[in-house]
Amino acid sequence: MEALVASAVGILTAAGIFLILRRRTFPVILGLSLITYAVNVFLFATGRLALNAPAVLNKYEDVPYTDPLPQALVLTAIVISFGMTAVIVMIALSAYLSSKDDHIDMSPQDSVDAPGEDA
Amino acid sequence: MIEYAIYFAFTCFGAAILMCLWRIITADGVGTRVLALDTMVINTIALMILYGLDQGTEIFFEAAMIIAMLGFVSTVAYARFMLRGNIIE
Amino acid sequence: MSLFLIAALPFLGAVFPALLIRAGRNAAASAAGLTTFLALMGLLIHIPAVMRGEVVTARFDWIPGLGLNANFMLDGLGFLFALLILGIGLLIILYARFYLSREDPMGQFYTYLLLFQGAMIGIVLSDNILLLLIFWELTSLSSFLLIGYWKHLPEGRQGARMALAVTGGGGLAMIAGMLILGNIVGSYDLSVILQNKELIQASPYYLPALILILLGCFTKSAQFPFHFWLPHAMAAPTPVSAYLHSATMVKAGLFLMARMWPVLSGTDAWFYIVATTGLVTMLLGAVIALFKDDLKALLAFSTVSHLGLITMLLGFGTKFAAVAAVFHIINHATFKAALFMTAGIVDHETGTRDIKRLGGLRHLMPITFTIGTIAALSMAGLPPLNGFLSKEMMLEETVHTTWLHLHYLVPGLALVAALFSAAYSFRFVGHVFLGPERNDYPAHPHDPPIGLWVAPAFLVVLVILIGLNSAAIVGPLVAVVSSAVIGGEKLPYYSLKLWHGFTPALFMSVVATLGGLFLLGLHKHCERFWNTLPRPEAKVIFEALINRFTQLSRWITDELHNGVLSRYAIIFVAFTVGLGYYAYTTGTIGVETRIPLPAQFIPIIGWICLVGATLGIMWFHRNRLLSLVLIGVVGLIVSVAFNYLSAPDLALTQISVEVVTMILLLLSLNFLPTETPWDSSAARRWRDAAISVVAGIGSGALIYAIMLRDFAFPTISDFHLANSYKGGGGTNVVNVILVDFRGFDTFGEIIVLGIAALIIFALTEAVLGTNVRGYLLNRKPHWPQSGDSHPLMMVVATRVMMPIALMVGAYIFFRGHNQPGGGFIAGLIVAIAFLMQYMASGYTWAIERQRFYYHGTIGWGVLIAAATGLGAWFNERPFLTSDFGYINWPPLEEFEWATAMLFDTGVFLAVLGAVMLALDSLSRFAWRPGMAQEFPMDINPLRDDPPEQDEEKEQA
Amino acid sequence: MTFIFELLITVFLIVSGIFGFVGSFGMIKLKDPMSRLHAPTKATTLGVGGVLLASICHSVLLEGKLSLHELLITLFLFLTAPITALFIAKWHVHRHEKPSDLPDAGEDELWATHAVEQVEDVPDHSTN
Amino acid sequence: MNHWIVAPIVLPAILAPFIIMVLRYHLDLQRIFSVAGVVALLGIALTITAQASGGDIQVYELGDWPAPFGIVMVLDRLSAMMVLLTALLALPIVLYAIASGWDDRGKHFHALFHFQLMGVCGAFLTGDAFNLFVFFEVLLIASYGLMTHGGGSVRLKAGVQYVAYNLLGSTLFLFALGTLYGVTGTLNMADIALRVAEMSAEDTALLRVGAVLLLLVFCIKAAVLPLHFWLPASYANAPLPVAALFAIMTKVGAYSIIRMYTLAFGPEVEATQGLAGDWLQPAALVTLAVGAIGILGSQHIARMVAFCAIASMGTLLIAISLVTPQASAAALYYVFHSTLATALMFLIADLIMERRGGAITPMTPMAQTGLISGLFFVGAIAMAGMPPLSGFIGKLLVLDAARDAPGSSSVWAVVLIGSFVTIVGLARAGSLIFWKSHDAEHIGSQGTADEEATPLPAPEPQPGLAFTSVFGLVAGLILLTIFAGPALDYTSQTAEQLFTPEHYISAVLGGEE
Amino acid sequence: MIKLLRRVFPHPHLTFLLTVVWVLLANNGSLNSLVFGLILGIIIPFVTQPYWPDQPKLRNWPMIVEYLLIVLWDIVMANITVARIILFKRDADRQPNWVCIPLELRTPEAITVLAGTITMTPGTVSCDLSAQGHNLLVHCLDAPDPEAVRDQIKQRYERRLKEIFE
Ligand code: NA
Ligand code: NA
Repeated sequence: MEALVASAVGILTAAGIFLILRRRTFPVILGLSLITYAVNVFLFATGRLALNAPAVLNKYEDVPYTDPLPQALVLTAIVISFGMTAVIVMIALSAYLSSKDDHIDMSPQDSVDAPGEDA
Repeated sequence: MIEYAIYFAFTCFGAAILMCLWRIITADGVGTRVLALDTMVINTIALMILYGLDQGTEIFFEAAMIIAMLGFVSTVAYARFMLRGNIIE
Repeated sequence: MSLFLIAALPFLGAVFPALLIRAGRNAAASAAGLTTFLALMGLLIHIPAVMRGEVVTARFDWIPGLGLNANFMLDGLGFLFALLILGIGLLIILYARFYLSREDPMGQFYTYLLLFQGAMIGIVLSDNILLLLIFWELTSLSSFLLIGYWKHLPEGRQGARMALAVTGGGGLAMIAGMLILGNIVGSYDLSVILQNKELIQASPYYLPALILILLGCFTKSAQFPFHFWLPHAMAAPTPVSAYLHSATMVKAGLFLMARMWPVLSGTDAWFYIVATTGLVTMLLGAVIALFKDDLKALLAFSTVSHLGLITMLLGFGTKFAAVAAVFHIINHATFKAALFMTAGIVDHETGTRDIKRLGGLRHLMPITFTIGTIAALSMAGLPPLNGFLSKEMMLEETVHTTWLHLHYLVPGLALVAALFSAAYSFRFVGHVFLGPERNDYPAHPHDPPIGLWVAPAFLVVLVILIGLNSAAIVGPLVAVVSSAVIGGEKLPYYSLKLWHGFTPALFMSVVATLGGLFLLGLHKHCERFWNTLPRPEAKVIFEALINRFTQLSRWITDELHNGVLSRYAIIFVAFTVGLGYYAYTTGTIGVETRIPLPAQFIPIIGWICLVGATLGIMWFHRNRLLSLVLIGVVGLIVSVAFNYLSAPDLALTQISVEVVTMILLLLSLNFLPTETPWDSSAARRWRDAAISVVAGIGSGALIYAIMLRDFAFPTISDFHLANSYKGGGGTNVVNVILVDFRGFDTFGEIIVLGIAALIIFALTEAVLGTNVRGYLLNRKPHWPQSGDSHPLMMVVATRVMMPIALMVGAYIFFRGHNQPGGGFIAGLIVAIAFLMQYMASGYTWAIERQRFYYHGTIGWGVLIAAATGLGAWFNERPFLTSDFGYINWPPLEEFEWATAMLFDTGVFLAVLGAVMLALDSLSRFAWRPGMAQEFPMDINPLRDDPPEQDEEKEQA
Repeated sequence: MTFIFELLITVFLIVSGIFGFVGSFGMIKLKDPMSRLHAPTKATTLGVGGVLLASICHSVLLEGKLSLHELLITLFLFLTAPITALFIAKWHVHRHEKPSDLPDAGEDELWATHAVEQVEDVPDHSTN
Repeated sequence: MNHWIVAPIVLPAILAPFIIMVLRYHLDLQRIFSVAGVVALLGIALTITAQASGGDIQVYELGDWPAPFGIVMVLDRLSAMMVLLTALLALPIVLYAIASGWDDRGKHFHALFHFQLMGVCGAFLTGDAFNLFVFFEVLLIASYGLMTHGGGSVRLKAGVQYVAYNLLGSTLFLFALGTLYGVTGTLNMADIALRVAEMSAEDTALLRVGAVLLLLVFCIKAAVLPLHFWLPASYANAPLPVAALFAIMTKVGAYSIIRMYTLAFGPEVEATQGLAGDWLQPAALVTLAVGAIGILGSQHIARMVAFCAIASMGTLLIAISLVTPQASAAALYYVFHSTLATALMFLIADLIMERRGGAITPMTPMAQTGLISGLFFVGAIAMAGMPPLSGFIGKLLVLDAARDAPGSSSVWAVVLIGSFVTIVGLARAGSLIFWKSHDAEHIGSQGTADEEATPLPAPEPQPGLAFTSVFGLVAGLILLTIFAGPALDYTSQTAEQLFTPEHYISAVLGGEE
Repeated sequence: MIKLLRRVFPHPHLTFLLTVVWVLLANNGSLNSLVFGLILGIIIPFVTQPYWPDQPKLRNWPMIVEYLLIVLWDIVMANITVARIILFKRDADRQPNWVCIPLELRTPEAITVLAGTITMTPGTVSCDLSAQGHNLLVHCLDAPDPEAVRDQIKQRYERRLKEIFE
């Protein structure tokens, strides 16, 4: 089981980084969401793995519980990265619409008051 | 007896899921892909219920239900995208 | 007057000219003059004390922690220089008032001048070398402003930048030197340092300190090879040249060498570095000066030469030489300032400084001629003028100096230098004033108003008086100053008389004078020869160097920060992985303490799907829609995996976030290209893949290692499990952690979400405000659109589903505290329920029926959450302290209430508002006027042709 | 008695397993996209339905506690499956069928999906 | 308990939503409340600084849960002074943003501004590693909004890069926290310190990985080479008042490094031996070098100032990397200087760009050219660490602190040569922008001095207020210079407090160390 | 009295449905969940009602039950048929076919139910409406005789739906 999770984290990380290294905004965003999956699983797994032991207290019998803390952290992380993804999607879209070009690279000479700037 | 039935069902739905994956990756048109994704979602729900049945736990129910609800939403979104390009208009 | 005040006055005074310039040029000038005059008076008050050889001090602990204290001291040396600075300063102010033209902003000029004056005073009065450094660099800065005063002259700008670069750079070197020095002695106070000669000269750091400090001095005093900046600083207005580049700033280096003389001199290193530099500078300056046709250039190089002379004297390290140095400082200040002003007058009156175009001015400008000639002859070293006395002493001293056992080298070269200096002095007189009168002067020359010539005249009077009876006039001063220089030890024998009998020095003087005349006679031929010599133009070299360096750094900067994100990311990843690996290998890994769980059938299926989908994304990422579908698969698997691994809350959150994210991406993909073109070479992709794989292996291995080991210490979550129910009133520990134990995280998290929505809204506004709006209205869809955009069946289905979905949301919310679920997931579900209406019945139709406003919802969410937290303050508890209890209303079974639920309500609202606002904003991009539809369904038979019986009913 | 129940549940499970398999297998096997559509919408749905039924029976008959919430999932699936199918079909009609290929739409002339004013110079579907 | 400690976080957290809900359509009211909020924050900051200056460390247990199980805010000298710095910086900037009308060029400026302040203050105050992450995200996402405020294609493109890079950073942060939790089983900084100290020498590898990843995250924020690439383009293309505010963001990274590497991973802890020391100093030196070279090589004033920021971070991190009380005292003094100076330069750059564009080339002179050139001269002096301003003192402090350290000669060489290059670069820029423009003018209209010249009109609605706020920063620098003595005393005491982490730990965890 | 009830339960059907849904969700029939479900069942319709204007009146409940049973039975049969076709029939022998079904139904809800039923039952998928919604396009997996299919659908389903809805 651990091997599966670990390898999954690895593969998600690799794919994510590979996409982040592309030169257009959209693949980069995809890469970021992949690597977000990776890190969420990673963070979750730091609580070690457990089956059928949700951290929901059982009043009647004494059952094992998994580590709830990483879950809470991952929840927070998921929410935050959702917000972040939404923002970068929006910025990327605005950038594309403003320049009709979805390359993510710039030139060192680019500047907000360069001629032709519409801001 | 039920165990074996469950394992049989596991196998069937597991195979089904893999076939869906295969279809998603190899399909010729995005429509078929979306169809395959939708089917995969439904198969997954089946697997979750089966597993809950196998383990005698309830914790899969909510997830299964939410997945059933949201899987539909995303399928519709994809379809609208393919038909109209614009999913909210 | 307190030394503080003397040092402060110029700075305070610097304010007035800038302000008073509105009141007229005289006001500005007199303000500057008055300030200087006051300072001067304040200085002169101390004459008695100084002459008694006392040291006036003023101390203030500024930064004791650093040893940088505002300590000032006034001894003979300081007094002399302060006198020069303020005295000549006063004359310069007067002179400049008449020199500057109408166009020149005079207020600025005097402000800069006073700033500079203050800095100089600071240098000569500092009793703390760090403080001295401050003033030292200030002189560089203020002189930068003065030299660049004529902004429109390129020479001015370049000269200023060059001066700043050289002197400022030297100053930086000196910082290091001073820090070392202070480190050796253990104090930065000069008075302390000056007591520790042995300690300093014994230290291994003596040489580096010496060299670094001398770098500062030499650059400031334009010693070879740093002499080149001075002539170009002459682009400054003449008053500036006269003040900075003859009387004061260039002497700062000399001052410091004199100041440090007691502790630094007397070693071979000192002798060979300082004396040699001085000698070379003296000679070089003199030779070059002879062949300069620009009056000010001639004077500039002569200044270089004389500075070299003084440096050399200080370098000799003998007390007599020190006395000679001091004496010559005084003399040079007098005649050189006078000469500069003369040159200024000539320039001002004739409109040129080019010697080749001058000559025969003696009748046209008799006063100027007299002043200039006397000063020049003093510079040439002719009796009975003061220049003669100090030069005699210099020559005298060279005779007793051997350089690497060469007895004749120093005197010989000194003689040559003296000869050349005599020559250019004569040339100054001969080629400007003597000779036939000409009729092609650019302007019509005549003697200037008294305001211009009174200052130099005064100096020339000094020149003569000192020459005739130096012992009476400057004798005491020289004595005091010299004793200060040599560290208060007993003065050597010396006399300031004109006649010492037939000494070698006398012969050398005669030779120099005659040789000078002779050389001037041959000037034409020498000049022809000189012009054939290859002469490296320091300025050109310097400019070229700076430009080259600027180009280089531009190249480096732009190559390094070339705007290619993937490059940045690769460096990031490589660096991270590398350091992580380093950290791992330099530690020791413990033994595995956990047995892995068996991998069952279903997880393997899931794993295959995950891996398949992920690789699929990598492979097909150029097909954007497909990669979205595959991401959907990944999300599905991950959320199911969470559920499988006992994290139902995560599963629910993950899947709902998944769907909303996907919808966001689809909304944006509607405007983006649906294909990513190939724009990276195969090689590049392989490199990227390699790096990615390495990073993947890294993260995978790391988590694998963690999972197979127990916590090194009991984890704090045991506490959460133990206290979730009795302390937090909930059985779903995860939710209790979120809303209670770590509620502050969640508080921040909903704020993040809210901000995200705000940004999306704000950007939408910004972008739709520009010409983008027009583009959006005219853009074509990616592909032909189908008809029937709101199919009847979809509409009906969503109508049935919506209430149920809301019910589910409510259910998820209310059970959250005790079962998987909670405000966040509920918020997403409700949002999606409304979203379904958007998609089915259309944006405009649905929005009309919207009952809540997104900004408000977000705001209320955050405020409710905050209010729940603040509520605790009222019963003396910290922020976010929760409370809960049980209500028992028969016949109902008892049920629980918890403030945490209220907090979770805040979360719910914030999430709902944020998601809706985000989606709403994005949908507005696609909105176009024609789209407003009054009906939810495009096709509705009931509406279009109602069946007959319905109409009958209506009639009935 | 329990045996009967177990047998019942077993049957449900096996049947649903078969249907679930068939649903996805059809998607692989059938050639034309429209026919593919039939398999999952029905077979899979029933497959899941069977599983859910089995689960309900299990809790009701064996564990003896009334747990019907699986019905909700069934409800969702039955409510949504036709819509999904409809959209996929519309996509197919939109992409692969010309009005002439379809049966006559009676007095309405066109089928809704085709009933749209054609926009000029729009690129055709990129092959995804 | 002392509620003042959370006040710097709660105040903006309530004010911002209020602005969004109630004042959305009333810019004037927004401005009033925004400024009032900043002033209030300043008051709070002064209060807690006063409370902290006594030297005892106060802890605020959120939700009344004891550390390490709940989240705690910790008020010590360092956090107090950083919050104070934040408030001091915020005031002139918000005034400038109002005066220059920047806040009206997009929606929600003031709300985002206060959320940013909340994130920064939270990061300075929190005593919990994961909570630190949350506040990092708050300040980051607010910065995303501020950075793209007003839109414009280049700015948005720079924004995409900025966000993407920092998302990578946030991801790394989570990897690091996960690793640390997975090993130590805790998230509270003090508790981490305690457990790291007790870590068995046989099992340090994973801990070390976690620690180094965390350090890297902070280095990204602090723009340490080679993790600084996010900075130039984003700062240069952000609205410059916002860039001025961002001067504090890099300091958050620096703060975190100081905090974690004095508290938990200090040089004397053998489990994490030589993680920071080995490479941080060289990296800092290179950072300074690259910054200085960038200043000389920039063709645009905003970009040049961005490199000024990098260079000053280099100097700061050199001091931090020495990890001695004296050096830390120097660093903390320099933090104040560098923040104010960087902000000042950005505001001046904005004054210039608003009038004649940012290209470092001669153009026709602009409105108030004399005043602005004077300000530029002052700012350049501060930035280059020339006397008489605090930069020089800061530089002396750093050099003095590096005196006995290993590699002191290289530190001295780089710092001094760095300032030399900076001087040359700034002098070049200044003379091109302010002096050569007169040349162009002279060529144009025969020899008119700048009084008679007809310069472009001042763009701001209220240039008076704009200049006032800039002068405010200048005044700050001057005060920092004059009262360098007391300031240094405070930072020295702060450094002492930092280098006796026992107090911190016992304050947070109760007497259990 | 009736007025009062109307005031409290403006949407009786929905309220009932939602209460049931809640009980199912809570998965226990306790009084608490009943009461709570009822409360929500009353509140939620107020939120959703504007999204569902002119709801059709359902008549003829026995017919509804009958219809449901028929559909369930057909679904099972449908799946068996389809399974046989998929597993054992070669594509060559299969005759997929389009069928156009002229609609007498007008109510959107009714049409939706019909279309849904068609999709869930023997080898048929409802694919599209005609431009004004008078015909339904159905695709058959294997239909040698389209007319038969059409008649069966109209007889078996549409008739009953017409009685239920119109
Ligand atoms: Na959370
Ligand atoms: Na929750």
